Amino acid sequence: MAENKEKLLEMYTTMVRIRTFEQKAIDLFAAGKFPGFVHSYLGEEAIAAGVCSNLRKDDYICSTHRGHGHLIAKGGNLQLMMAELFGKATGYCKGKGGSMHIADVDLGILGANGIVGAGMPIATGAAFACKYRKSDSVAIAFFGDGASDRATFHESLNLASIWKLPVVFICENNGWAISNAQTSHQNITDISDRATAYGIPGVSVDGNDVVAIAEAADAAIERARKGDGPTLVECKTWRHRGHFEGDPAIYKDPKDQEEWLADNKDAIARMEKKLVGLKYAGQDYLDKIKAEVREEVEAAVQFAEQSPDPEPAEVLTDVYTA
Amino acid sequence: MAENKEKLLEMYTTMVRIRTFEQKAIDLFAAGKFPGFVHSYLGEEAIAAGVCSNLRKDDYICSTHRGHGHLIAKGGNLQLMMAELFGKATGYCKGKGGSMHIADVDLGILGANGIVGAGMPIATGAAFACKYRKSDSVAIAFFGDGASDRATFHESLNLASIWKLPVVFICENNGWAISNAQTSHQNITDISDRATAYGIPGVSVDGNDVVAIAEAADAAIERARKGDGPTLVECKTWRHRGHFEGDPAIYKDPKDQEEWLADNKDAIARMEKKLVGLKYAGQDYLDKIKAEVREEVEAAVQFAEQSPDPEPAEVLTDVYTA
Amino acid sequence: MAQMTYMEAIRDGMRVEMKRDPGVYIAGEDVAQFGGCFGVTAGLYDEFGPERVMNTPISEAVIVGHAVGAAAAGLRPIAEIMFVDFMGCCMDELGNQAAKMKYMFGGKAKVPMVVRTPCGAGMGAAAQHSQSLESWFTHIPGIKTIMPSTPADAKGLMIAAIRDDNPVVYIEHKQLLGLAGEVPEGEYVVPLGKADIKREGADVTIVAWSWMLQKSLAAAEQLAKEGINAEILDPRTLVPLDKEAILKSVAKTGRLVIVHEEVKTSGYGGEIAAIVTEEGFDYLDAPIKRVTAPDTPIPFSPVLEQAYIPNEEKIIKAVKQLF
Amino acid sequence: MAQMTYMEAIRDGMRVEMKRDPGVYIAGEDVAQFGGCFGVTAGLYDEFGPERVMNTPISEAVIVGHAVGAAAAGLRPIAEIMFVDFMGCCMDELGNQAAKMKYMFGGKAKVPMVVRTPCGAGMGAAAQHSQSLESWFTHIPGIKTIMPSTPADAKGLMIAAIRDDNPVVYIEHKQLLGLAGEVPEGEYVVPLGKADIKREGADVTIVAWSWMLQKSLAAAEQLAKEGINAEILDPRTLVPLDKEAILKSVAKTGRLVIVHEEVKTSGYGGEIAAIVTEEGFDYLDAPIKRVTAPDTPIPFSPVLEQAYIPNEEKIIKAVKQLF
Ligand SMILES: Cc1ncc(C[n+]2csc(CCOP(=O)(O)OP(=O)(O)O)c2C)c(N)n1
Ligand SMILES: Cc1ncc(C[n+]2csc(CCOP(=O)(O)OP(=O)(O)O)c2C)c(N)n1
Ligand SMILES: [Mg+2]
Ligand SMILES: [Mg+2]
Repeated sequence: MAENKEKLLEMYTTMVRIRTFEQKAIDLFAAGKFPGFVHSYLGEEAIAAGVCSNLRKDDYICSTHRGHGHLIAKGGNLQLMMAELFGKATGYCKGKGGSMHIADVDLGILGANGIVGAGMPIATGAAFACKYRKSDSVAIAFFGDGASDRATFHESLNLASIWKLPVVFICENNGWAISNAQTSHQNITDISDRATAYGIPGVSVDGNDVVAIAEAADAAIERARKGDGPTLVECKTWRHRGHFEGDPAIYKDPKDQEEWLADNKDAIARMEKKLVGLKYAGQDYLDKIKAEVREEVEAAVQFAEQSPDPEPAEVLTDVYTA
Repeated sequence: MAENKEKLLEMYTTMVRIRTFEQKAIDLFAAGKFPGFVHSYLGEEAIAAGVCSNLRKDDYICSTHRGHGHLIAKGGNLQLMMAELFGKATGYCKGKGGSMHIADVDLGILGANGIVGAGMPIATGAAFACKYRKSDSVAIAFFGDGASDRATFHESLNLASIWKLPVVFICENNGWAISNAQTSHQNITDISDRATAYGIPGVSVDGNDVVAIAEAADAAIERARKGDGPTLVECKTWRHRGHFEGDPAIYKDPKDQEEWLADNKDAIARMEKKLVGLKYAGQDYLDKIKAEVREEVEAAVQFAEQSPDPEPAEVLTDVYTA
Repeated sequence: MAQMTYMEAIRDGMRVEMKRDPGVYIAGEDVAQFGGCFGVTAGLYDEFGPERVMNTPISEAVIVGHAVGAAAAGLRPIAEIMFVDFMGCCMDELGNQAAKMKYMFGGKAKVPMVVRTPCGAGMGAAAQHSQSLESWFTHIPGIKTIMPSTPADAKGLMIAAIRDDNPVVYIEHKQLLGLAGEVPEGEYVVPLGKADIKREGADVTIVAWSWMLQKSLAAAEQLAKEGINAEILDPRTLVPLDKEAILKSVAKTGRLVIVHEEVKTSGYGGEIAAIVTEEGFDYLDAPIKRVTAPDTPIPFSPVLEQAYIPNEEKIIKAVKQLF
Repeated sequence: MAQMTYMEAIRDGMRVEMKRDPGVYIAGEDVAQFGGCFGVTAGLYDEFGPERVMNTPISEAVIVGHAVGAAAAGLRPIAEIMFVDFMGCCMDELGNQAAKMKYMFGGKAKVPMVVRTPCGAGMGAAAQHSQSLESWFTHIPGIKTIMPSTPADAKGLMIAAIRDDNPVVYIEHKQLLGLAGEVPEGEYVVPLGKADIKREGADVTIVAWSWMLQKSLAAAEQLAKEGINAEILDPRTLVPLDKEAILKSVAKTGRLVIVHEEVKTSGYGGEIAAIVTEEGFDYLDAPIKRVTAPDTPIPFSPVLEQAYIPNEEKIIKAVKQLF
């Protein structure tokens, strides 16, 4: 895979797209453009980009409260996403969902989720549907280190294992569950060790190495497509920001923070270096990508800003399917 | 411990008491003496007897729907238990609980439980209380192989581990969760392997060898008393009966059933052989114990039969503490 | 018409839809060869095979949670929760996921799933195996809640529930499983949201469902002998509720008694009473009475359990108090 | 009397009891140094140390479940669930364990524990972080349910909740956290089960709690200008409910409007309406009105959220319909 220039550039672009979108979202939230919670994905871009680089449109993902990155990587439309953050009628959810509930069922995106750990059973069920229909589609559940302590982690991995479902559990271990360092909420180092409890493979990879992630995910996804069942993949990374925007994250050691944000750790900086090193791209080309993405994001903001609010009467619709 | 004659005889007697009580309960239920569900502990006597042989009155246990054995081993009063099965006013719960809710808080018995897996969080909390008060008491959670798939297993073991609580998780792997063989509800052989997920010790022992169980539990309990945290102990055994009385258990392979009930597997028969072999007791002495226990159980039945029903107005009391 | 029990009717409803629609499957604890704790799914494993009737581990959260994902991905799961008492183990999956997905996604999802679960006291199963918790589910917008009281309704509502494109909680009563009655063959559908007058009468309206509907019918026979002619209205589906039918009946009788097995406080009877007080105040000639279980857990002892369960005597007494 | 915010008052209540009773401790997600998602426990870790203010993993079932065991073993846990919306993750532990233990054990257990949790919409937190689910808890015999609407009540009810020997769900409203008011110092106890007339009036009774109590007070000011003098009754504790106070007020005014933020169907307003219809029918000069959220999940967009939340305008309109 390290040899596949096109794929590497695609993953790079996806990471840049996520980072740019997230930086913009942070600024817009700080400027009071929309309410609610914004959980930034900054620093974790490699995971969504690496994993989703292996997915087809007919594969499913279940995302989290920190979901923008997954949606973008699965092909989500930036304009519809941004409009949703703004709560506009043109947003993915007509303004009814907001950041924590963006979804695009047609793209197999079964939603961000406000409930920690809630995506795992849903992905398990989507994977069941894939198997039931005898397709070779798969489902991905993204979730955090904190979520790996929840009820749903245990029940989902066990069921997926016993039913041999085509689902890959991607644990984004960013070191934190709000203010709790991983060491303070679980007594293990590698969350992938939890795979033992279900008799399924578990691997841990550098969560800031998009190629390593893509490779590990590829193996797990291929295993799933072949009917060999689920895999637990842990990606070790770092949450650049506070838990949500507005959290100053004083509980972080500034040294750790500095280390993780440095170019030799940051996923995007590392990828740039690699692309340049492999001569797959010059810096100017990468800058061009960034500029294009910036424009995309600006266009999304413009779309959102110019979109109308929903009609108040819309509060009553979409509760039931007729 | 194999050398401790008194303890061995005590554990033997406990096993006999459980078996005799359970056989009686089965007959009484079949005779229509009381309604509801009776989940028999026949075949699993060694676990309760072995584990509780290490416990003090100020230790806690949380039991299950299959709870009679645990209660007897922790010192529960047979008359009050039997009266409760009959739903009598003199029963442990004044007839309000029945088989699935017998408790004796004064003896540290925080109840049988009708919800599979519900005892684990409660035992975790009782263990927290022990630690909080800086006592060296411990709590035991009994639960089945089926329960090890539930939400509460995961959350309890993780919390107990991270808080280093004096709790021992005793998994009674009797091979079945109602009609589901262990192999069909989880993809692992040794449930003790699940300890890995929490960074705590896990051991598996022969669940029909009361001495092995007592030793494994002793080690885990001592570890807990010293403040070193929880342990997961799996005891591999076999449910002699159907899931509940009335279940013909046609899903069992008769060969397995025969093997497990044979004298070389059955915990009580094995213990008798051992006691006689070690010359700790002659068969006549063991028969005397059995006869005494039978009388105890008969007395309990008599007590229950002669006890009054609760007054209907009692339905309204005991909802709140004033 | 065939004569069958309520249990057979539920099963027949599932069978009809499983034959018609290959996307319908059943998952739950011991639902396959074992046929479920009460035998409701017996035979379906043999008929439809291991891919469509599947045992799960004891994992209520993922039983309901996986159904959400499977439904959103196009299947029509029937998830069984062995007792309604265990719904506390999967209320997030039901209330925050199944119920809200469509709305949160701006209408762009469909979650056609049925959660089948038995309720009710009467077998000495005590506090954690005897509850009736319907008002919990009715308090969650996005969910429909169904409680059939006869074999025919059990079948017709099951088919409607499976065909419905929304999450439906289908609550069957343990004491009704053996009740026999006429049941139409084939694709018999009882629409959701249509009440049924199970007995006509002019003096008082009794709204009751599930087991209490049967008890109310028995009470009505007694009352008739004493000259009180009760109309027995079975809402059948609590959400959607056929408000109009209730208001119409009360307009006729001027008196309303609501009977349910749930505990009184915050039971669904309160909702019905509130609706009638709000929208049918002028029809009322007397206070609205509720006959319900008391606000206590469910006791084990048969003596206490009988004192707990609403019965004919209490229904009759409540009705008479209105005259 | 000190001036403090509702949030400070909650904290003060916990602090007073933690000082008085060494068995009281706090456990929940991020409650220690971080001080909780909304800062309610800020400073308590520093004051009482790591053994009494403890972070947990994200494990709601064992947060509530462990509290049951700790309480049964003699402690007085205060368990925090970060949003009431997450209670679906621990309803078994609350409803089948905490609530029923005493009864199932024939009275021979005591489960003194408080589950603290914030509710309510108004901050654009959408469908899974904005709910009001009080009627779920009030439907569980064995649990008490408290919803303070002022800083003084927040403190006094917190102390009462901690001292109570039963499981108590204490629901604080996110929109009230910053509300300031007079709060008595020291061991100020507001007894559970005593309503409070927050405004006297003779023309109509408005029963409201939590944030809606404040909105009702504002509405009453407007109504007064138009010559309608509303009595505002704050039940403060939903279970136990001060039925007598409600009936007495309705006896005086003859009119009742109930305001709550929960969705309408099976909300606790239905229970109150049913009680008054059952026991105070003759007092009523007009239908009972409920002003509630609609039967929908909670939308994100501020425009929609404002349409969702009951407000002064809707309260005023409902009141006027009774005249
Ligand atoms: C069931 C549940 N409990 C608690 C929360 C509150 N909460 C939101 S995010 C979060 C931390 C999640 O940590 P992790 O899973 O590691 O994901 P991360 O935020 O680090 O991406 C918590 C506790 C929630 N939303 N749902
Ligand atoms: C939460 C919950 N789910 C399901 C049940 C129904 N049920 C009662 S016992 C049982 C099987 C339990 O298996 P296991 O834990 O192995 O215990 P065993 O019966 O073998 O002792 C089930 C499914 C229940 N009581 N509670
Ligand atoms: Mg994290
Ligand atoms: Mg078992």
